[in-house]
Amino acid sequence: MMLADLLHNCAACLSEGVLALTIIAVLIADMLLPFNTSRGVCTVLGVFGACAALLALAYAPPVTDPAAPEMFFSGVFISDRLSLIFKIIFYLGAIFTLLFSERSSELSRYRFGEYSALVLGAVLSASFLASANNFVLFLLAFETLSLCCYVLAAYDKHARLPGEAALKYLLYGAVASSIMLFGLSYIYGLTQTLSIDRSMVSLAEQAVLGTGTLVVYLSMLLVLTGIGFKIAMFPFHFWCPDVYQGAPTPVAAFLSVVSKAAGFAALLRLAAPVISAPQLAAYTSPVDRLQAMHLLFGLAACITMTYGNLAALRQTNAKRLLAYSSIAHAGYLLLGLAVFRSDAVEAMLAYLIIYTLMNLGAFWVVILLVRETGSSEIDSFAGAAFKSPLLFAVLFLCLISLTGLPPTAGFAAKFLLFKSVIAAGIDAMGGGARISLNAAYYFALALAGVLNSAVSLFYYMKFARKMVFEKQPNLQFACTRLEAMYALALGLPLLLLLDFDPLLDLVSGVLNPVLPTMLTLLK
Amino acid sequence: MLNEIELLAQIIFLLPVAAFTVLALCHHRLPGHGDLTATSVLGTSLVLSVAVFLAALHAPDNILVNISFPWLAAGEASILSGGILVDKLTAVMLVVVTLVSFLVHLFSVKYMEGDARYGRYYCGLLLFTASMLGLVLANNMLYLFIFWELVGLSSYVLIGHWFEKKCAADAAIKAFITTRIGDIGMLIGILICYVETGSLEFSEIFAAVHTGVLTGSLRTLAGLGIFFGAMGKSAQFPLHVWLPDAMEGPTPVSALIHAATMVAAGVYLTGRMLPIFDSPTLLAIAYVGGFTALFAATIALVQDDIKKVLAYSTVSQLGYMTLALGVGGYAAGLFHLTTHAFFKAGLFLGAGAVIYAMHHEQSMSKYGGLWRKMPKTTACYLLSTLALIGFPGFSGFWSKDAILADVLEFSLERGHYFLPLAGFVTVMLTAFYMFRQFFLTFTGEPRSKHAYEQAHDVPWQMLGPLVILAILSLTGGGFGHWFEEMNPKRNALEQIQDFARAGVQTPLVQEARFKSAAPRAKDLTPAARKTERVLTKHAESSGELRHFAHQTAMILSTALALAGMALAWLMYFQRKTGKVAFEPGRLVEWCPNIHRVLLHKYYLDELYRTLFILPLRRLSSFSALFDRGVIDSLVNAFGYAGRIGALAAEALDRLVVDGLLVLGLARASSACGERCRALQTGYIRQYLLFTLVAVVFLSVVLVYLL
Amino acid sequence: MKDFLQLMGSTTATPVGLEAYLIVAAALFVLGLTACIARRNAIGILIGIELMLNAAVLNFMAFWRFQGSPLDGPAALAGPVMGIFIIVLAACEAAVALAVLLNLYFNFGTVEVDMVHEMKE
Amino acid sequence: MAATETAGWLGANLSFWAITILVLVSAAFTVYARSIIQAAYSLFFTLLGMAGFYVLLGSGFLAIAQVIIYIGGILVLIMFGVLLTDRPIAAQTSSLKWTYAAASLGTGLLLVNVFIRIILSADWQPASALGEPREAIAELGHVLLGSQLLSLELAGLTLLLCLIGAAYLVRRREQ
Amino acid sequence: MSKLLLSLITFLPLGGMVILLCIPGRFSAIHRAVAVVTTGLVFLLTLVLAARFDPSQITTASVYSAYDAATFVECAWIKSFHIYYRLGVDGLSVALIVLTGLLSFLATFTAFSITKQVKAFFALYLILVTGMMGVFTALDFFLFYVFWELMLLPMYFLIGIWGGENRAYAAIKFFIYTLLGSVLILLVILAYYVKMKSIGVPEYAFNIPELIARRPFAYPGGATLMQHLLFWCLFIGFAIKVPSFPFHTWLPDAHVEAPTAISVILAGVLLKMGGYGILRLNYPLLPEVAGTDSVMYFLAVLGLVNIIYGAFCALGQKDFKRLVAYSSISHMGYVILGIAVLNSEGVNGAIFQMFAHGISSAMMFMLVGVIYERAHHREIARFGGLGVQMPNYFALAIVGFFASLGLPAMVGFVGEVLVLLGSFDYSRAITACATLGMLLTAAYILWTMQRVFLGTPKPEHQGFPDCSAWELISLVPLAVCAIVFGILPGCVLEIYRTSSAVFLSYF
Repeated sequence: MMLADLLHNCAACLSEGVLALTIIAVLIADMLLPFNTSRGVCTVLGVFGACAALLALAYAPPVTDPAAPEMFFSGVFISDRLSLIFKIIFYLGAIFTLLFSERSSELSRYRFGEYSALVLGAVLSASFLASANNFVLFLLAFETLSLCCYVLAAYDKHARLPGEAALKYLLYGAVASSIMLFGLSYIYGLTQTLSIDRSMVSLAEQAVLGTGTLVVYLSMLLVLTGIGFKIAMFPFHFWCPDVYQGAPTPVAAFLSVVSKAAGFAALLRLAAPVISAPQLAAYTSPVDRLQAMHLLFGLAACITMTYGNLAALRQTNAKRLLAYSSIAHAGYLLLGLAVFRSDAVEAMLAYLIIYTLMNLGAFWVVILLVRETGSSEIDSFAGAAFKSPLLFAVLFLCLISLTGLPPTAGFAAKFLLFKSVIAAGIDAMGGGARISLNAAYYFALALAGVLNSAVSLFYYMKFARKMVFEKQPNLQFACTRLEAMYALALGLPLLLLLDFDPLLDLVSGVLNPVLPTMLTLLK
Repeated sequence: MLNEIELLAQIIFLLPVAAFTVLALCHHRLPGHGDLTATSVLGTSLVLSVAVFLAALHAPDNILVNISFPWLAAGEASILSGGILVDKLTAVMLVVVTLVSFLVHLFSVKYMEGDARYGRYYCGLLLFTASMLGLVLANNMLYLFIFWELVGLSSYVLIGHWFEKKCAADAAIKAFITTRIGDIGMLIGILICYVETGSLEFSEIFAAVHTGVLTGSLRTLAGLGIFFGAMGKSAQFPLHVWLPDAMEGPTPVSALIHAATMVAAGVYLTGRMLPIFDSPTLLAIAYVGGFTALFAATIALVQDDIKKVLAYSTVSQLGYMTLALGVGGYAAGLFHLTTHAFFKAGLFLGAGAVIYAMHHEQSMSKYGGLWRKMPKTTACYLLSTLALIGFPGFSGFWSKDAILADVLEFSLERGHYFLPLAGFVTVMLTAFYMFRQFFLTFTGEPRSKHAYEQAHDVPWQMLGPLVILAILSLTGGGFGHWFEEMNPKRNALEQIQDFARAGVQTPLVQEARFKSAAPRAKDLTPAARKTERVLTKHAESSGELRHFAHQTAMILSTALALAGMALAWLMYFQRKTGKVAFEPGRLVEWCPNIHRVLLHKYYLDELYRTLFILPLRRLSSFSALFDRGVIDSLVNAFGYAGRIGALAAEALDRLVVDGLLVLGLARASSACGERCRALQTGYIRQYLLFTLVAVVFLSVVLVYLL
Repeated sequence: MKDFLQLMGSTTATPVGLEAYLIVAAALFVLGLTACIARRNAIGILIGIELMLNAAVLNFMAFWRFQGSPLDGPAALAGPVMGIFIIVLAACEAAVALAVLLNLYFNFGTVEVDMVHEMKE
Repeated sequence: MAATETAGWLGANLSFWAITILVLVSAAFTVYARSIIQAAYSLFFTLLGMAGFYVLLGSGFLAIAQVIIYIGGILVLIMFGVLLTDRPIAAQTSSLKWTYAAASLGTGLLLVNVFIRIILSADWQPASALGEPREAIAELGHVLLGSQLLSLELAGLTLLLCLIGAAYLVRRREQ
Repeated sequence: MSKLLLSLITFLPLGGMVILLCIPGRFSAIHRAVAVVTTGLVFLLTLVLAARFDPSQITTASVYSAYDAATFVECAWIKSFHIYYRLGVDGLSVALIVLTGLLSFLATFTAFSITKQVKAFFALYLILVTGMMGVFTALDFFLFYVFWELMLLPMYFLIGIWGGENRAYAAIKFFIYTLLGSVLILLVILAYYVKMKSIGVPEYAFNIPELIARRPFAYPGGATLMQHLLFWCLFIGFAIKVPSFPFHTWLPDAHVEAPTAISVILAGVLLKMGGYGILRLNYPLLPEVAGTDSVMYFLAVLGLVNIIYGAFCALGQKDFKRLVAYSSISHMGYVILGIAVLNSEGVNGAIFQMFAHGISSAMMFMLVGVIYERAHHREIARFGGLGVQMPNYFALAIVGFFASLGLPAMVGFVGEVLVLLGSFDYSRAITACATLGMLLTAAYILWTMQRVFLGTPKPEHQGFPDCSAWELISLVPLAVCAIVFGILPGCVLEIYRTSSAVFLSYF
């Protein structure tokens, strides 16, 4: 491999390189600095690194043709719209996680070098996952992400609950990823390649043609186990509430945003070649031939969101509640895969971006509440709204956004997602007046989605209600201006993004004026 | 000339309205809370009404004014209009209403003096009068209905004037609700008319009846509906129950209600709408009237409260009027309405004077010998009583005789002998109970010494109206000719058609008549057609029949009235010895059951209570409970279903039937949420096991089922 | 049965085929899965995971040996490469797992997973 | 020629059978052994057997890596883990719970059945030539530093992070 | 100016809210003043709108001619989905906007008795006003939905923070119920978007006038299953707001717990949105379904059930406010009945009934609020004789109650009688039953009046003062409206008569 070639390739993963360097820098800084200073320095370094990585994305090779993304490192590394969006999500998640962690009471006793390194490492591996086009890299990235997260979950190592959370997370995760690995081995056997795009297209072809169907489905099932664990999809979600509750709150926020998004990145990495494959278009109506896929994801979506929402109804612990809420959101997102079309993928990406903002916002307020009240039980938050109206306003905004109500971006997200489901239904009717079975299926999915979002309102509002409708006179609550700024930084976009135009431009590959301007500024 | 009448009519109506508005807003700033304002306004209206009446008297046409103005565009084509109709009937009614109302206003100045809500009382009176004037001036059913309801509202306000008393408040509600029951029928009648004819104006409805647009069972239904409304207002059996209770209001109000406004409205409506009633309806009207007359008279026999007796007598007299209208005695019925207004107002105001004198004591068993203390009142009262029982020469005699003659004639022609029988029996009963009342009140020895000592004759504000009314009771029979002129033909059928012809002077209808020459009475029932044949056959003998009926009725009714008087004299007139010729107590002992039933007014109130009011209340509290309870039971059911996974069909049924009740779903989903949470045991190995089971399950499905 | 034996190479006529390795790997995988559920000791579960990882490597190797990676070119060496990385990952996983377990042992005094269930509904 | 080939097959088949028995029996023992330390010992044989399979499948390098890393590293780590976390012998109870064991055995058997069915039903496409061992260490090096360069780098980072994380977790004193 | 008018009406309250937020929390008098001035200005603007509005230019001639051209505003908002900021009014909206302006202005005075968190209250209140105005002005489906939901959020807090004992429950019940309805509406919006896109006119995907004109789901040969689905999704969404049996159970709770001012808005305006939605979207978008015989009959019966069931429930209530709440259900039944029969009397009547109910129910709730301020309970049985104690209050109550009862010459009568005229044409049986509702209404209204006002005064009510000046300010205008519009209903009806003719032309 020539040097120039190597450099060209390295440019593609510039942001990952920046992160790797940051990890080293953080570790060195932590080694050199005393405890008190190292905290701030590591955080700042980490945030800067993540910001730099975010900016470095602008240097990523531009996507000229979404249908044929550019490959690097002999086809192992892929750089396309999908990976770009996911990387933005990951880096944003990392930035806010680090900022939150520094303010969290649960992590104040510990050094931050390892923490920053692990967060950045997790993000780094997640971004490799989003770009992986080879099962080797895919597996490594997947596992590295998991391993970092296991340690992060146990980072509050002197407490009991984080230990328990880490144990459950680790055992469940290791078993799930082993199962996935076994499934990957079958996929390799079926398609004789480790290259993901070729492999998945070939697999889909086999599914469509009906050759080796059982193994095809079994391998998919096994792979889905591992990914399902990451995105907390029913029935692989069991770890989720316990881990969110036990882990330090910023880590839970990280898991709910970055780790879940990484799971979806993995899923979409596998699914995207199939969705956009020109080979499959040759078969008559491939969508119909992949019935099992639609059915599987549709059912999974329905069950997952319903389970998450129903189980959340009676939660009294804020972190557990958010855990179930994140399960439910995984369900909504899976609707996009039930549709299995490119507009649905775009909707999923938009949804994920917005979900990142709103979930981080909600977690941020919870982090502060936990810090001030010393408990994550919702009851202990009573009356907090009047102590800090701004924070409450942001929390409320995030909660209604999570519910999917206008005038917040959460509505735009659900709007786009349900739109893609309904579009699939209407297209299945083929311009006729009869509602075919397929169409009815999609309509039912959409209905399940909206009804679920109505149900979810109940527990989100339970959260808000406690804070605003009840009084607790001796509650002390103080947050600094900076902390309020974080909240605003997450809350305001939620209002602004109701106009989802820029978001849609971002995900659908039409570069909006902001990005080129940013690019020229940087270059 | 006509324009002037239109203007006059408007002024007659608007004067009380304006006075009402002024009084409602600032009666406490006016001298005497506006009593004299109200009275003088009514006086003016009276004068103007008399002017209209005189104009009508000399008018060649029946209809003087019939103008419409758009009020509300109901649909694209149909516009609900308001309008004024002045015909001879209206003219009479205007005079009656304004006269009685004026006298009542005058009377109240003294009677209500010192009342806590004196100004408000006058507001009520003015509203009452204004609504009644609006009612008689309306040229369409919608306006009639509007004022009809306003009459109801005013009666509610006035009957409940002393609302601190529970019985007064109850009576007010009873009056409103009972009449509203009738109003529903009326509304349905109106709806039928509107839907069938596209208009609510009387003239167009009558034209539609005439041209056969509104016909058959719909016409019957409309007629019955409208008459049902009249039954409510005019207190016809079985909707009469409110009227005696309405005595809880101030006595002048009773006078107003009984003489000129509320109850008259029903009879007026029946008279006004007569053309749309077909013969079955008319027969029903006649029977209702006849039965009510008899029925109420029997109750009146045993009442002790001076006003209650008068109340039942009103019901009975209204029965007469309805009976008359039912047999086609248009002129007789409305004539009786007028004369009755005079003498019944006189009686009530007289009773008011007595009550005033006796310091609001109403029980006749506490009265006695009052003529010595208040001779003028007694004289007036006697005159009115004589008028009521139909003593020859008095106004009531003429009108009642006209009714009885019509009924007799009807019956001679067509059977239905119950009707004249009821009429004549009631004559005797009326005479009996009225003189019973008179004797108990004014003659004999005072039974309550204390009250008697303090009794005194009444001041001029009260006496004046009494005198005027007494004079009218005596002379009111002179109007009879005028009513006869108003409808010269006496045969029921002819009369109806004649009225329709007179009423429909719009070009449209005339044109229609010329064009189609609709077969006469094409919508008549076979019975009516038969009658018609009989009538034409006996055309020459018809006059003879009438003459015979008239004579018979006159003689018979006079005899019966005298008999009734004599009976009352026997039983209630205390001679010097303080004894009566025939102790009424003996009669009671003789048939105690009948007495008890009469005393309890045939237990109708109790019956209604058990039949309607209690079930209604129970139903409503049940619905209220249902509304809260069903949700809870649903919730339980849902929870149960969620818990044991009850039969899917049942669950589906519940889902379909009640599933969208959020709370039910919420509790159910919460219960399901609990089930979901039960999986979350906290044991990592169980989590792994669940996952393994899921994977195995899916792969087994894959292998063995797909 | 005869087919099965033939498949497993018990007859001398044919060499041991792909399916034989696959079945062994599957058995190993299932055994590992079983261990994860049956063992109460967290380390036992860890051992089960190692078995599953080995089963996966065996699959990769068998597929590579019998089918190759024609689409990735002759030099792709999918089996050994995958195997090496899986072994590396297994090592990492074991290290982290043992650290977590030791931490757990400090806090709870046990690594019996059934004793650790403070968080539940 | 044919005879030697047959002999080669026979030898390969025999060694396959031997290793299979070794691996499965020791693995079963690993799963169902009463004490965890016995399970760990038994795992040694399984891992060794796996190395044998790798040799049979033509990758000596992987076999060596298996022995060095798995047996020499991971297994020893596990042993340490067992020893570090073991209670005194008296307090030690069976690490197996028979209900779970039975349940897992049942589902396990079912699952094996499923797997076998699926594997047999599949239409695998073995390459026509079962040739000589294709692996060469140099080639492997090329692959690792060529197409899989990124994976290799990431693996290094993974090791680093895991070591840092693990060290952090077991370090008892802060600062 | 006229182009700005609708935007001003809609967003002026939001501006007021911003000013309000800038004023420190301790100046509650200034907060009140700001709220009064803002809502007052909005009311004036609505009057300007009504004055400028010319109903005669509303025709069926073209897609947009059904809306007031002078105030029609359209500019792009979310371009990729062709979502526009599109405001426009027709007669129906104008009538309801004026009503909203009036009630939100008057309810501000009612809210003066609130002392807790005054700033927050009025800030949320002003957001609510914006939401309500937005719903009535929006002609873009997406924008409509945004306003529709925007209304919910402040409402939740207004009930939840300033409500009665059980406020949290009532607030969440209200919120979830209405959300459940609105998500169904969302599904329909999406379906229309997708369909318009697939038939090649995505630029009109959220354009309500175009959607009505184009009817993308229409196929020859009657209503399809798809249309039925869409229709019922919309209908349930709006019926929850109306509220119609069996989706009505949020209403009593919400009303009982809400503070008076909010009950006024809730009953006076929010319930109208259900009817408005049905008239603006549900029926015009899917006339094929609405005109189906069975659907018409079903909805007419549903209206009837509302009338009777609501009245029965009201009759059985022990709580004054709950009774008024159930009376709302009963009255709104006429709206459903009137719309269902699809003739001009019915539709005109239904709209008038909405207007009338806005006035009478608002007044009733204010009346209940007045007495609750003094007695701190609402148990009807514990009142009695208040007519003696508070004569002015009694007088106003008579107006309010009889207006609600549907007494002729009062505002409640016109709507009812028009609806009955319309429905009688459609089905005699249903109408005959509906007239029973009038009787029941009379029964519960009078019975309540008797228990509250009539009878001997009770000693515990001795100290009750008559209505205060603020209370009179809010009550008297409504009383005047109740009478004036009862006598001259034409001045309301003329505003929307052409619009309802346009509405009927869709069928």
